[in-house]
Amino acid sequence: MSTQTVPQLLRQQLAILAESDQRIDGRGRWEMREIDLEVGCLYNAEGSAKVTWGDTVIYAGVKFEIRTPYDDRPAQGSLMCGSELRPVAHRKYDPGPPSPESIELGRVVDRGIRESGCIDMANLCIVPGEKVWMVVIDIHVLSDGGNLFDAAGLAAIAALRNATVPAARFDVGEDYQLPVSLTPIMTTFTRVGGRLVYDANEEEELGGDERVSVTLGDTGAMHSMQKGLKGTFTPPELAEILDVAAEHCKNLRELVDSKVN
Amino acid sequence: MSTQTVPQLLRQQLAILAESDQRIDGRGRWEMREIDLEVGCLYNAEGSAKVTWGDTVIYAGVKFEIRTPYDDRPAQGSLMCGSELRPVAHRKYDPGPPSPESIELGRVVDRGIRESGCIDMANLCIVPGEKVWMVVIDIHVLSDGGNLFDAAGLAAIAALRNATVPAARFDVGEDYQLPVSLTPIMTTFTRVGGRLVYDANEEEELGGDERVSVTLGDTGAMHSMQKGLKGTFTPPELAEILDVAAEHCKNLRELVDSKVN
Amino acid sequence: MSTQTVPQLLRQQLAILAESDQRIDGRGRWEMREIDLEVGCLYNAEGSAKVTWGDTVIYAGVKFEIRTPYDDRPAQGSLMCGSELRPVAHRKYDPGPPSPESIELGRVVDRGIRESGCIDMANLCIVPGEKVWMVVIDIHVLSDGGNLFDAAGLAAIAALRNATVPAARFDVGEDYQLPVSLTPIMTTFTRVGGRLVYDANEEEELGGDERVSVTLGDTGAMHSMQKGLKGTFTPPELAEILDVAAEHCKNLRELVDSKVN
Amino acid sequence: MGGYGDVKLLNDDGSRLDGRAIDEMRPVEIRAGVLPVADGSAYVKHGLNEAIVAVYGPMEAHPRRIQLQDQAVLDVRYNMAPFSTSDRIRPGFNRRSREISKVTAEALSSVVLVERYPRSKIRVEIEILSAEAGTRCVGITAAAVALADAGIPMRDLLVGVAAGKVEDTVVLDLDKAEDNYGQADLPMGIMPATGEIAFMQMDGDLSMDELNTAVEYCFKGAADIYELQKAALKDRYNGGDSQ
Amino acid sequence: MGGYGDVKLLNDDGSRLDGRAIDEMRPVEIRAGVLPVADGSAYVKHGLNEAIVAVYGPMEAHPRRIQLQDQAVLDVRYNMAPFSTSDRIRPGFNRRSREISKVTAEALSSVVLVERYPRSKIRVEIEILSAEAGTRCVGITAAAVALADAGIPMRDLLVGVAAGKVEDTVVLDLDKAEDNYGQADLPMGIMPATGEIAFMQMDGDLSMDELNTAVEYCFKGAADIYELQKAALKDRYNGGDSQ
Amino acid sequence: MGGYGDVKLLNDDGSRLDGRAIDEMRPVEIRAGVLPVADGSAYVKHGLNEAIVAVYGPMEAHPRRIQLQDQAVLDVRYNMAPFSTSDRIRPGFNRRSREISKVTAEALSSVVLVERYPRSKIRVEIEILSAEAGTRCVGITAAAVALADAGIPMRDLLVGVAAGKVEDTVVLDLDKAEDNYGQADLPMGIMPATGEIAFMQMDGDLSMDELNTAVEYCFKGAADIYELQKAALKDRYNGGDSQ
Repeated sequence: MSTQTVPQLLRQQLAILAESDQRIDGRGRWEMREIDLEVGCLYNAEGSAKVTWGDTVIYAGVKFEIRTPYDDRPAQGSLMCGSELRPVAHRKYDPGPPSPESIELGRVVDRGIRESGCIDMANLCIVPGEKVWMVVIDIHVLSDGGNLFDAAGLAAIAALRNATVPAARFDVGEDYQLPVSLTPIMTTFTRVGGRLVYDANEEEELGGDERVSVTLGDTGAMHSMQKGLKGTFTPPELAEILDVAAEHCKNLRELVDSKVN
Repeated sequence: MSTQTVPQLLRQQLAILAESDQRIDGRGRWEMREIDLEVGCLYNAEGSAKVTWGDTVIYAGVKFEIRTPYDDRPAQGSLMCGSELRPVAHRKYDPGPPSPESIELGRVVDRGIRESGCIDMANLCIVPGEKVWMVVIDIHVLSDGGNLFDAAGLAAIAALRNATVPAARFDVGEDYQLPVSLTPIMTTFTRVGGRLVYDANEEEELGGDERVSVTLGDTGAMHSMQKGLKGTFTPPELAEILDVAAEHCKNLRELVDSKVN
Repeated sequence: MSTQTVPQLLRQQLAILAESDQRIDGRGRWEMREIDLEVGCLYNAEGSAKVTWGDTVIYAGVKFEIRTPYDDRPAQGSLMCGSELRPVAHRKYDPGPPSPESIELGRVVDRGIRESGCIDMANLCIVPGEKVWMVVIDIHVLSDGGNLFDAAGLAAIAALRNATVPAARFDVGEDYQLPVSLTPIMTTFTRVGGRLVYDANEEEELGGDERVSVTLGDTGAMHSMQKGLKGTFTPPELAEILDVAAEHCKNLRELVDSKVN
Repeated sequence: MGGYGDVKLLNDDGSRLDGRAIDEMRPVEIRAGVLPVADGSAYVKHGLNEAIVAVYGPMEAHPRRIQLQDQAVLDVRYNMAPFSTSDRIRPGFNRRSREISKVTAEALSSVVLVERYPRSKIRVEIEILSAEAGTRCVGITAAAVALADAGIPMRDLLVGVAAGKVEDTVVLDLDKAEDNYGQADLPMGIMPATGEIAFMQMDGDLSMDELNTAVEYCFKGAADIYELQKAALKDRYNGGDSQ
Repeated sequence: MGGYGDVKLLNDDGSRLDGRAIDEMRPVEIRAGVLPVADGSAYVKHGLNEAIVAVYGPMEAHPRRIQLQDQAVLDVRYNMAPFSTSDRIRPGFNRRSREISKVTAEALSSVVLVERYPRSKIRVEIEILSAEAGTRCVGITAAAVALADAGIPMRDLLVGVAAGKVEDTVVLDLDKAEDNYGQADLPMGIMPATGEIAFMQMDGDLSMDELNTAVEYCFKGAADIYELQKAALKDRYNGGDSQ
Repeated sequence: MGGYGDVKLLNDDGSRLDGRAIDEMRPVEIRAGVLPVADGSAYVKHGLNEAIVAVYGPMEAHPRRIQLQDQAVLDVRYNMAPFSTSDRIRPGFNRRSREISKVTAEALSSVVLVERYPRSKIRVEIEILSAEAGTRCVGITAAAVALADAGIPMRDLLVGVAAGKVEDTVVLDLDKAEDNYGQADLPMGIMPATGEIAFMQMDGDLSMDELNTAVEYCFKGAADIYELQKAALKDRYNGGDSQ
């Protein structure tokens, strides 16, 4: 399904549904699809999670590497989060270097986690000025059924909360659980049929407009926002979705809590 | 304007004009377009220049990096000159890896400066065998109105003569002006309507043939030459343009002198 | 000759020939084309060979570099074998990054040599834990007239057996001949006209099917095998070609022996 | 965002280190039509940031697979010149510039009347010559002026402007120190005539109340820049700068 | 292959370190139809290896220069996820994955009835999520099931399976230690119904006799995996897993 | 150019370190038709430099966007084999080889009758097997012979030859030491029959008088190489080397 065919019929159908406050798969405007979360599912990853979110399937894996710290932060480790949006995930994805979509996904998830302060970089120091841990989160999308951002964000934080620092394998002490003090959660809203809805599915994304993603921390503070795709929104619309976001973030955080520890 | 359309009508017009010793913009055969030179115009560059040469606009910026010297020259710094011919500069340029045109431009400007000996690499040593300065000149073409070579060469040497070595920022002493003892100048001739002219503009390049660029030093010695594009020339033609080159180099060197120090 | 034109007429002709046990160039089923081997032919290579095998022409050059050894093998050097299948070699090859064909060729030759154990990596140690030699074999195909694998394998081992370790140039002692204790030889069989033949030429490859390459060591043991291209074969066919392979490997090994030392 | 409270960013009188008030922007200067061979162009200096934008098109979109049947494609490149920052940047795109190019293209597509030019392409080349903090916003401000200078029809101009948080205080238009050591950054792309938001990113830590203040400051700043954009275009059509 | 005899890989009773017999495979688990948006898909766990394969197509082959006039092109990518190994792998293709992709595509082309779909393309995406040893074989086993799940007609299923040599003994299905310290590895792609070989590589040191034994073990292992493949497909058509 | 007077490059009798006179070339050997599958080919040994060139075409130029409506495109690649220099070169193009490929293509386009083959492409593949100094000139000399061997019509053959300056003395055909430690290098591409210059580069330090002498030496050297080129082609047509 190439970006060349703008699906006018689908857009019309979505607009008609929206007039009577309906969605194409029968959900309410702010209703989430069914999701499943597994943690610790990847043998060679130090932390891992599999999220099945409607027709979207995403794995996140955490690996650790030892690095020399940056000169200006000799006692701090680092974090890197990348995403691969490979051809396995959908007919529409081509092989080749990382697409802008793939880069945006990784960077938005990265900012949500990094800015929440859930990982204290000082906890990742091994020998100040010499050796620190770099935590690498790789997001691997296997099936794109819509709303990759929220599924990827959930997989990433769940994989982190499940992660063990492999100190023994690197000969720098005993393994220990990666300290993750907070659970930032992303929620994404998409304009479909003229109004913003939560958790758009594949068809809604295809016939929809702009997307707004918000990452909220445990105390309800915002840690990242990202508006993407063509379209605009207004300050009152922003206020409305932030209220909905708060509720969903709470529920999803409880889901993560129930699966780890 | 793709290379696919060979502009036969333009070539005929240029040939007719040449028969009566005329050029398409009214200039004489060896006449230069109006030019403007600003130095020190870029906030974050350690040396900078902006050249407006007819419809051509080029910035050059000088930056410094600290490197380990080469084994066989432990007390010598190094110089690097690169050019970016990006899509901003003309409808005809595509994004992507550096084009052969872009590489040639950077390398020809680099050779003119390097071979003139205007920078004594021994002056760029900080700690012999350990730390030396690498001077990096980046040529950034914003508008290609013809004769990029001469405009780029002028911007590069003007930016160098304006440059301050940022020793303080790198904690290796106090800032000082980069010693530049000479002012090599490039002049370029293009076959237009069957004869060589100086400083071809965009249309003349489009309907013209080969290009010959010569860099002359303060004493009149040649430091670099480059013949490019399809076409040939004869030794007598070379002798003729070298005479013209000498005169223009002198004037342009005076322009640089008037703007720095 | 692009992969787009599947040469049905050629396939038919090859099938008809095969019925009467004939080949397109008059050879017998297991007969090799005429070959020529030169060693020590490249001035700047530390070891070199040129193989002319029918219409196939391949150079192999050996260079040495000094590296830090791997942590888990502090007293062992390393070996790298790469191939360049560049546009010079045939109308069908395009410029650009290494093609899968080029990568496969290099890796199969590499495995044949590496797995034979002909080079004792312990002989490539200079200072344990600090400096070891890396032997680099570059296979440079100049003319692809068919059966690149066998010609490349032959060029590689001949170049190795001809190689001198350039210790003096690197200031780590005196030059000495690279110790190469064995002479692994590759033989390749291709399905042409429905049956497997040895040493397919360019036309037979074009109108043929799968390829099976076997590298045998001095004692007759197998060190690498590779099945490539579309097509299948059976265990009895494998047994048959292994017998033929043994005979050719012996003869080719004698050819190498006659050219080195 | 970097540190939290470990660097002093506000003076005792509540003003900022460079003397600006909490809701005061750095000086802004805008010129249209600064590049001779482009179809449209603009220069923006915002604080110590400097950006030049060239627009080419509409032109045929090729290769054909990038064409859209019912609208123009905006082909936007955000590029930092190697000498635009304190440490030299290696030429070429990186992950950061690719993300900014993508979201900037999407924001500009929201204001340009792209449906007027089906199957075509409009190239927008954003070159950052000097970077202080907030270059993506400066690029958006300049791109909108360059598009208008090229005669591309738009629903409104678009203004790039940011607010942020330093020492637990919301401020307009972070400068470099505030960006490095502040607590939050909220770059926005605002259509002042309609009050719509076409571009928004955020990182750091911001409560709902702080967000409201930050958005309010951004709208206020956008209104001021909007006037400068319109003046630059007016000046250009009145025979102003063509170099 | 790595060392030769310097690591003990067989117990005194002739069994292997993990207790398997010489000709015994690691446990294998196969599921078809595991990815919602793909046209066909499969999951295979073989020992600690885990692979997921998605198939898309047949679809028009573009760019046109990759089209074949009389058959479909199999566009196969073998990719190891960054977290699939002990040391993280940088994303993107490397020489090893390109070679495996090539020979896997050629092997699958030998069993798919490619002549049914001239000028078209069938995409086969092999993703290795966890690697233990033998991932190329696991990928082939999974790819064949995913192709069948997508309804692509084939002459037979294809089974990936390997034999090898440790401590001068031929064994079926090397695990990680055996792969690292063994003397030979022989991965094969076998069509169990016809007894044909569509895929074969080998490295190490193997006499003719040892090769015969190794091939025999591979055929034996392939017969077992074949049953699991068919069961997974049957289960899928009987309303089994669609994720 | 490297040093200035710090290395002795001339003997006391005015001859050069390798015994050559000031205006004497290194030995040159030329053969045509050395590669079986190319449409034309040539081998040139010049001093210790060795180059082989293959020519393919004229053929259809694709992709179509590289076609010229009224002439053929010369698609020239200058490539140094990894083993052609003292330190191994990583395979693939670098900035130097791209520049040489560009100016070589432009020089050859000036002698080939490209207008005979509109919309087509002629591929010229220059492979440097051993490099001593002056490889770009050797590549040009070989390319001209290979083009003629392929039957491509040309206005004249083209000869690559260089002069330079060592110890303040102009000399013909720099060898490696002279190239490394000399004061100037002037590689030229000369059409001996017409006296035209199709290729020229220079770097170092050269007065106008010195330039005149250097050009004169180059023309002299070109005349000698021209005879060898013609002899190689004649030999080829008389049933000489086809490998």
